[in-house]
Formats: sequence, structure tokens, C-alpha cells
Amino acid sequence: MAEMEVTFELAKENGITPEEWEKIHKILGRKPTYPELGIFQAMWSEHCSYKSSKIHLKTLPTEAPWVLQGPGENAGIIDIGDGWAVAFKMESHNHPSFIEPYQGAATGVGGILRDVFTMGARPLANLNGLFFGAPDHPKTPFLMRGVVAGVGDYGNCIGVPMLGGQVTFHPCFNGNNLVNAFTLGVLRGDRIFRGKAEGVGNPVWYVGSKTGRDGIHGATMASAEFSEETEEKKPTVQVGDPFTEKLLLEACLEIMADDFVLGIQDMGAAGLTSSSLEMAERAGSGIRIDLSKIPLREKDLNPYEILLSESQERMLFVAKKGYEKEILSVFRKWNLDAVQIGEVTDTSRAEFWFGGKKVADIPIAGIGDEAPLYDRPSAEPEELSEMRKLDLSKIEDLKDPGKEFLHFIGSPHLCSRKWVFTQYDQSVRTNTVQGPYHEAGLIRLKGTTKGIAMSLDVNPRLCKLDPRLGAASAVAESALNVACAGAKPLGVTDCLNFGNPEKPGVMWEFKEAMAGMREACLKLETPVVSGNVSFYNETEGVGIYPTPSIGMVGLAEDISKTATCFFKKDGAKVLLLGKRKGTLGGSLYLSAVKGLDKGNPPELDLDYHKSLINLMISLIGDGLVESAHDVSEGGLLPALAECCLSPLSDDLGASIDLKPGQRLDELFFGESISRVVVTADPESAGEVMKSAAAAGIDAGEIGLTGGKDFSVSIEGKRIFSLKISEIRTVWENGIDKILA
Amino acid sequence: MRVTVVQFLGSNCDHDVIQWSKDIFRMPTEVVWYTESDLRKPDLVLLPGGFSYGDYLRPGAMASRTPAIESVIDFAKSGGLVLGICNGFQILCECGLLPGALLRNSSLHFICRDLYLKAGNKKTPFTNKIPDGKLLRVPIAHGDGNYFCDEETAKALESEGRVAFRYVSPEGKIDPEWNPNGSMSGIAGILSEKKNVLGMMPHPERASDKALGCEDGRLIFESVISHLES
Amino acid sequence: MKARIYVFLKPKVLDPQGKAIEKALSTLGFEEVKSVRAGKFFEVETGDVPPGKEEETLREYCRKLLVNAVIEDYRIEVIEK
Amino acid sequence: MKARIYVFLKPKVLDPQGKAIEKALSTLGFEEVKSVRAGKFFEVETGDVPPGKEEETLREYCRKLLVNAVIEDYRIEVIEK
Ligand SMILES: Nc1ncnc2c1ncn2[C@@H]1O[C@H](COP(=O)(O)OP(=O)(O)O)[C@@H](O)[C@H]1O
Ligand SMILES: [Mg+2]
Repeated sequence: MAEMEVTFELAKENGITPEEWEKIHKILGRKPTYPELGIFQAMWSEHCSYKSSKIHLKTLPTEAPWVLQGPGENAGIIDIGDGWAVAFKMESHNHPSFIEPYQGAATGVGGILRDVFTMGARPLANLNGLFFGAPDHPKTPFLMRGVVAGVGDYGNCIGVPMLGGQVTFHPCFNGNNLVNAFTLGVLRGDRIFRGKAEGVGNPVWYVGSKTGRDGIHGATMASAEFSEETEEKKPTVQVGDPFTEKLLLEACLEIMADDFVLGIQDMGAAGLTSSSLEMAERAGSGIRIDLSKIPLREKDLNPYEILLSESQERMLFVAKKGYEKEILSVFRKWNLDAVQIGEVTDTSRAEFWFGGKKVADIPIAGIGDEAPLYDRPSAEPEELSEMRKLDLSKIEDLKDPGKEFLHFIGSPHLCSRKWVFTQYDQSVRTNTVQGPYHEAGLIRLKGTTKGIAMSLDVNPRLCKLDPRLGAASAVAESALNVACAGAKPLGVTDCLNFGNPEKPGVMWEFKEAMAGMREACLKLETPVVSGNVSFYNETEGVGIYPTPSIGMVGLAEDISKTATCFFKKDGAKVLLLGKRKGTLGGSLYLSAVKGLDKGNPPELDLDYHKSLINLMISLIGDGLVESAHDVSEGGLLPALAECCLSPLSDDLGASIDLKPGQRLDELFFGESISRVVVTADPESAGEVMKSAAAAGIDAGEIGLTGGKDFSVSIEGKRIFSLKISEIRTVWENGIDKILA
Repeated sequence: MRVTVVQFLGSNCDHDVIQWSKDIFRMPTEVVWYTESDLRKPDLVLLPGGFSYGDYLRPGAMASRTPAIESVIDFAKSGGLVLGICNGFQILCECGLLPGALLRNSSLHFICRDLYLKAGNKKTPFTNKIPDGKLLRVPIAHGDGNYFCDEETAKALESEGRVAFRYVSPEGKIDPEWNPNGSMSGIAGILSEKKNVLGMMPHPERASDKALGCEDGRLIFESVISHLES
Repeated sequence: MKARIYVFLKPKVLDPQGKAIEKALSTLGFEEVKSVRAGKFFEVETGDVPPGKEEETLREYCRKLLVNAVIEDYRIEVIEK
Repeated sequence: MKARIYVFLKPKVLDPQGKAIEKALSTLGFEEVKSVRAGKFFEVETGDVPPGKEEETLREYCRKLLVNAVIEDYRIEVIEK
């Protein structure tokens, strides 16, 4: 290849700013070569450098005695006792999934799985957060079919069960759907592997698929808005190969069982560039790589392309010298090619050679420490004050409550996600105690009594109306979900999906959301151990609502003492615990039925919420409640109906009797963050009320389980009654309306 | 009873069936790699489920052309008991030990859900412990479980009592609503002529532990134990 | 040698994918569509094959791996010897 | 009309299936195999299509459903008008 003349013009085309251009010269003491330009561009992209988010991310709490690995590695790790630990992380694959939903989603799952098994953990559970445009938007069915099949096929093929997640529809995602993939793995706390290039002279190995022209500039693409031009970037789409990933997973775990692997890292965004530089940076070492040794899928890749290729299913690792035979024999067993491509040096520089010529030579500290950091201007978006105003007197209350309830619960926003999660293997590896139908995913840890619970939550509408409160509420809700399964929340991973950070309004949303997450995570003692930021979720200037997805992980000491949300038998008392009064501000009802994203979202008292969480854990641990379900989007009646709709048992109804004093729509569909429906034996109900009172949690009886109908009255006066079977039909078939 | 589990590249339920045999039923369990020909003298061979070779080309196709499978064929021909679950069933059809083929699910989707199975013949090595009238609740998890064979074979399967399991409604009726994948007359599992080879799409190993909610799948393993003891 | 191998379902075998596409096309307004059957093909490149043995070699690939004779038929096409 | 539509991955796009088949064939002893790429085809039968519009109609099927233009290309072949 002829040396490409590097000019500022070229650099600018590649998204390098004048200040960055100057910085590059200062760092190198000369003009960059073309491959070097590519390296800076990728490493300083928003996606890799976190230049707009870093100073704000630093404010998040990341420590607790049980945190074994916080942010900065491929995944975070927490200690769950008896020497066991769990590694988990969430990552977005938003832009690729919009361009090619099937492959984009599939490779997203592949990437997050690699992040977890590189730590030495066996992946045992997945969650997925999917956000699509309006149900009736013409692209929604296409995107949904592709994304769900992509997420499913990849995880199914690898054999990691999908335990839950979220599917949200809102017009703000019309031009940018979101795919957030979460993986959790289990490992021994003293067998953690990190992405470090240690020990001068040790070989650097490359293993997995060959390198092709896939996704070159993927990292930069994820850092840019969509426009007409993006169409041209289409050939960069990566294709997932779950079979190869499965081999890679098994081979890596096998090799990590020995002592000769010192550091390992997957090649994710910005491929070989970011993985090699990050490994050297973490170890404070240098690294020399011969690009001519990289296995190629096409012969004619140039150094620039090799450095930036984002071909999937590839790993980089550093091993002690002298174990070549052992290493090769493991990879041969798994039908994988492993090659030595370089070595660890003491130069603190990254050197890349090609055909006997040095093509790039960069001081590693220069990339890491000198990476640009921005404190971008922020200002509250103007539309907010108007959006927060809500005049209920202009909104008609329910006229035919039974019919309106049925319509609401059968809408795409509230209906069963069965169409989605039956496409996911939920029970492979025989650990699944609670899968997608439940409050939280829950797996048992074989050989112990422990269970690990996990939940993924965020309500973008609340985050739009009040990003601070919305982000705190996402943490609060996911923690309450985990607690309702009977587990103690211990740690958080996040996916921070936002619009263009160069817009002050978006930056304000981001800062506010960080403040809310910080408050909630501090109060609930759930440090943030890993995560990911996805900016520029905008198309033609229109951005998404701020969507900080929260992945919460918790520990149940004894899986025989957990709960599910479903009513268990006739004659149990239905109790409502917590902030019993909901409000319509920011509610799903207003949004989905009235087309209004308006009002002040429900308040969140974090101290109160924490008491409620602790109460739930002790009620379930003491076996006082038979079922527990938190009341979230949609409000009280949908939550109660869901408790009647167990997939595996016969219809079990309930008669609900509520107190007057609110409009019907508010009483039925108003939302509040800290609210749980439980059922208890008539004998235990008193105990539950007492425990609640002792914890300072409001509690009241609102009905009885039994029969085949869902009947709702107010002070004894019947408002409506529906057959459970009728509710089930509309609820289970809601998604079909979108796909038809 | 000695059990051998064959592991293929990409299998992902290998671990689950090993645990089924070894931890739940405490049977001596050998794991044989696909390149090996020596099955180590088993009484029962288990072919696990889960995407050998990524299900590329056709599910089970590549796994069925391996040295281990050649030995499994010999073992089965001499009357040995072989149970293939999910991908294991697909491998058994691909290698010719069982007739017919498993096509794409009629919905074209992968499907994972609990279903009800009715045994078609209680006098086989794999079904003898299933009580009369008992339906087994067992999950499926597959994209290609739509059983197909020619008419002649179908007749033979029926008349020779070789339909091991059918998908049925909770009331035990054959019902298209409860046939998840479009399989011919609701077939979920079939037996070889001598009834020593069983292939089934549902996963009994996932329904054999109280901690996970259901133990119906145990009956299949228990049947094998009782068959070998008698 | 360069060759193409076409594999298709036997006429009597149900083709769920073809059926689904048939339906989807008519839902999209292409009402003229009467039937769709799905098949697959493989483009194979090999090193030297003994002259005259090209077809035989390809048939071997089919028999040994590429085709499930219970449900599928095939056709081969040598493009370049 | 009777027609065949061949759909294949663009040359630069990874074909995991082809790769796996390639390896499997050489493991089976066919060491001469250098590369395999997998594609699919559809045999379509329709009612009357306005004469001269055959190809256009088939292209519409591809655009609207059969082909994922992001990673795939296609070729059409009208067999009988
Ligand atoms: N929002 C966040 N909160 C906490 N940690 C974060 C966040 N975003 C990124 N991190 C951490 O920064 C590191 C780099 O993340 P990322 O670039 O997404 O990983 P990868 O290299 O796998 O793409 C990871 O350790 C991740 O956990
Ligand atoms: Mg990583």
C-alpha cells in the first residue's frame, strides 16, 4: 500500500478536532502515520475514551467491601460468600442494531459474553433491554423481529439462558432503537483474570476468528449521529458466529484453569487497537505487535484496517513464556487457531510492525492520560417546564373501567412479553429458579444454597421528565425487583443511553441522571461496578429520551426461601405495602392511552424505599408472604392482574376492594415507586402488617384471592369484574397486534 | 448402570446431562470426546442437546459424521441403549439410527416453553416407569423440532408402538394449540425398531430437580434404570 | 475446481420456510405468488481434483455431508475445472 | 411465471456457516477443499405477471422481503414466463 499522506484535512474527515490534532503532534513529536491517526481517532472516540462522560462517571459510588473489581475492567465483580463471586456487565449495541437488527443484536450479545468470560467467569445468565419506537411505527415490527431473533439465536446457540429484561415502546425510539445486553457469570473470587499485559518478554497471543474488514470505524460510528450518509457505512456490519464464540468460551475457560495466562481481553470496539493498548496501559508496560502475523480473512488488509477491524469472536491474551505447547494443544482441541503476534515490552510504548516496517509507535500514557476530557456545557431543556405541567381537570376520567382496563393491559406497553422470551432459551444449564415471567431472574448456584437474582430496569419517560429522579427510580425499581425475589441487592451495572452530548440539554440530562444514580446507589448500598455509555442516539437531530438502564444483581442466601409474583392459592389475603397512593404524572396510562408524557413523576424517598426493600427480604426469608410483586409501570390494577396470570397454573382470580378518594384513573393506574403487592395466609397476614408497621412501612389489606374472576370494587361497590381467561387472552396476544 | 455422554464441538447441554446422570442419579458417568471411538463400555449412551457445530448446515449434521457416532451406531446395532435429547435427537436422525428428519419449527422461531408429553408406549426401556394417565411436564428449547417422515415410516412408527412421546394439551388431547413446532401428529420423540434408541426434542434433564420446580423428567431416567435392572 | 451445489427439499417434504415466505409475500400485497420453496446452495473452491473426477468428488461431498438424503435432493454444477 | 432467486452473502461479509462446512469437509478427508460459501435460493411460482415485468416483480420480492441488502446480494433467473 502506498503511504497515505496524513494531513489535517484527512484527520478532520476522521473526526479529529484541531486541538486533538495539535495534541497528537505534541505526543508524538511529529506528524502521525496513517495507522497512528486511526489509533488516535478510535481511542479518542466517544465510545472508547468516554471523553464527554468520564468526569461525571467518576462521581458514581463504586466501592463496598464486597466489590472485588469495580469499573475499569472488562466486567465488574462482587463477592457472594464462600469464595464465590459473580462478574457482570451490560453493554449497548444500539447503532448496529438499527442498521442491521439481527446481526447488530446478535453481536451485542456476543460482545457482552466475551467481556464476562475474559474475567475467568462462566456466563450463566443473560438479560436484555430492548427499546423500540411506537408500536405502530412502520419500522417497529421489522426491528423487533430482527433484534429478538438476533439476541435469541446467539445466546441460545452458546447456551446461556435469558432470564429477563425489558421491552419498551415509545416514539422517541423511532429513529434509534436501543439494545442493551447484560451477562452475568460465576467464578471463584481468587481466580479473577484481568486485561493486563504483564512480564517483559512474555508472548502476546491472538485467538479466535480471522480478521476481516468488519465494522471498521464501528467505534466511531457509535459516536456519531445517524444521517443519510450512514447508509454508506452499511458494509461495516459484523456478522456473529456463535459457534466460534462457544469454542472460544470453552477454550479460554480451560486455559484459564491453569496458571500460565497472565492477562486476557476481548477485542471489542476498536478491535486490536484498544485491546492491546488497554492491556499494556493497565499493566504499565509496553507492547510490540507484528501485524503481519494476524490471521486474515482476506489477503489484502492494510495495517490501518487490521488495527481497527472489529471482526467478532477474537481474543488477545498474554501468557508466561514457555507454555506454547500447552496453549496450542488446548486451542487445537477446540478447533481454534492461536498465534503469537508479539510480546510485552518495557518501553511504555505500543509498537506495531508490518512487513518488517514499523507502522505505528505511540506512547501508551499519551493515549490514556492525554485523552481529551470534556466538561461540556449543560442546560435544562426548554421544553421541560411545559412538559411537567399537568392539568388533570382537562383529562376525562374512566367511563367504562372494565373495558378500559382490558384495553390498557392488552396494549403493547403492558401485555405479556411471551412472544419475545419464548424465543430465548430460559432453562439451559439447569439453574433457572425464576425466568422471564418473574420479578427478577434468579439462578441457583449449584453445590450451595445460594441464589443470584438480577433485574434490568429503566423508565425513559420518567427520565425525560426528571432525569435525576428517573435515574434514581431505575436503581430503586431494579433493587426492589431483586428484593421481591427474596434477594439482597448488592451491585449495579449500567448502560447509559443518551442523545448528542454536544447539546447542552442532553448533557444536562446526563449530569442529572448521574446525580440521581449516585444518590440511589449510595443509599441502597449498591455500588456501580461496570457499565457502558452510549451517546449520539439521535437521528436527524431528534434524540431519544434519556435511558440509563440499570442492571441490578442481588444475593439470596437460600433459594428455598424465595418468592414469585403469582398468587398461590384461594383464600389468601392481598396486601398492599409501601407508598400506597399513586399519581398520574409521568404515568404509562397518560402516555399510552392519552398520548401525554406530562406531569411530575412520583416522588422517591430513598430511606423509605430502603426500608421497604429490607422488609421484603425479611418477609420472604421468614416465609410470611406467598407472593410478592412490585407495582411499577401501569399502576395498581395491571400489577394485581399480573399476579393472577401464572403461565403454569390454572387461572386464580381475586376480589379487590379499594378505598375511595382518588379519581378512578389515578386510583387504578397511578404510579408510585415504592409499592408492593403481597399475599399472605390469613394467619400470617397479621404478622405481615406488624412487621410492616415496625419497619415504618404503610400497609393495608385490599382483597382476597380466589375464584376465576378479577373483580374490583370501591368500598364494597363493584366497579367491574372480568374473567381471568378473558384478561389472559388480551394480555398474551398484545404483541401480535404490532406484528400483524 | 454405566452412562457415557458424548461431547461434540458446540454442544451446550452436555453439562446438564452429565449432571443429570452423575449428580441426580449418582451413576458412574464417562464423558467421551467426539474424536474418540472408545465409548468405555456403557449401558446407556446420552447424546446431549444444544447446537453442536452451531446448527450450521443442518442441526446434527456435522456431529453425526464423527468417530464417536460411528461407535454409537455399532453400540446401538448391538442392542445398546441410546438416548438423544434435542440436538441428540437430530444427530440420531442424521446418522440414520432413527428414521425421518427434524425440520424448522413451523413458526420459524426458536421456542422455549414448558409443554405436556404423553407417552405413546409404556413398554419400552425409556417409559416403563411412567404411571398410567400421567402427563410429563417438560420444557422444549429448539428451532428445528418439526418431525417429518414419509408415510410408510409414519405408519410403521404408529403400528409398532415407536412413537415414544407426543405433545398434548393439559387434558392429554392432541391439540394443534399445544403442538409447538408443527411436528407430524404431535410427535415429540420416537424409538428405533428394537426400541433401544430414543430421540426426543423435550429436555427431561431440565425437569428433574425439585429446586427448579418440576421433576417429571426423572421418570425417563428411572425407566432406564429399572429396565436394566430387570 | 470451482463448483456450485444446489440442495433442495424433496417435493413431498414440508417446507416451513417456503410456506412462511409465501404468506409473507402475499401479505405484502404480492397476491400473484402461488408457491415458494426454499433451497440452499454452496459455492465450493478446491485445489486440484483428478481430471474427469470433478462430478464424482462433488457427489461425495453431498453424500458424506452436504445433503440429507432422507429429505433432500441436489444438483451439481462445475463452473471451472 | 416460474423463477429462481439466488441470495448470497456479499463477498466481504463473514460466512460462519461456510467456514464451518469447509472445516468439516476437510476433517472428513476432503483436504482439497479450499473454501465454501453458503447461499440460499427460492423457487417461486406465480400467477400471471404483466409481460415484460417479470424481472421487476422478482426484484420487488427481493427488496421487500427476501434479501437483506445490508449483507446480501442476489441474482434472479426467470425460468418460464
Ligand atoms: N456508565 C458506566 N458506569 C461505570 N463504569 C463504566 C461506565 N461506562 C463504562 N464503564 C467502565 O469503563 C470500562 C470500559 O468500558 P467499555 O469501553 O464499554 O468496555 P469494552 O472495552 O468492553 O467496550 C469498563 O470497565 C466499564 O465497566
Ligand atoms: Mg471489553
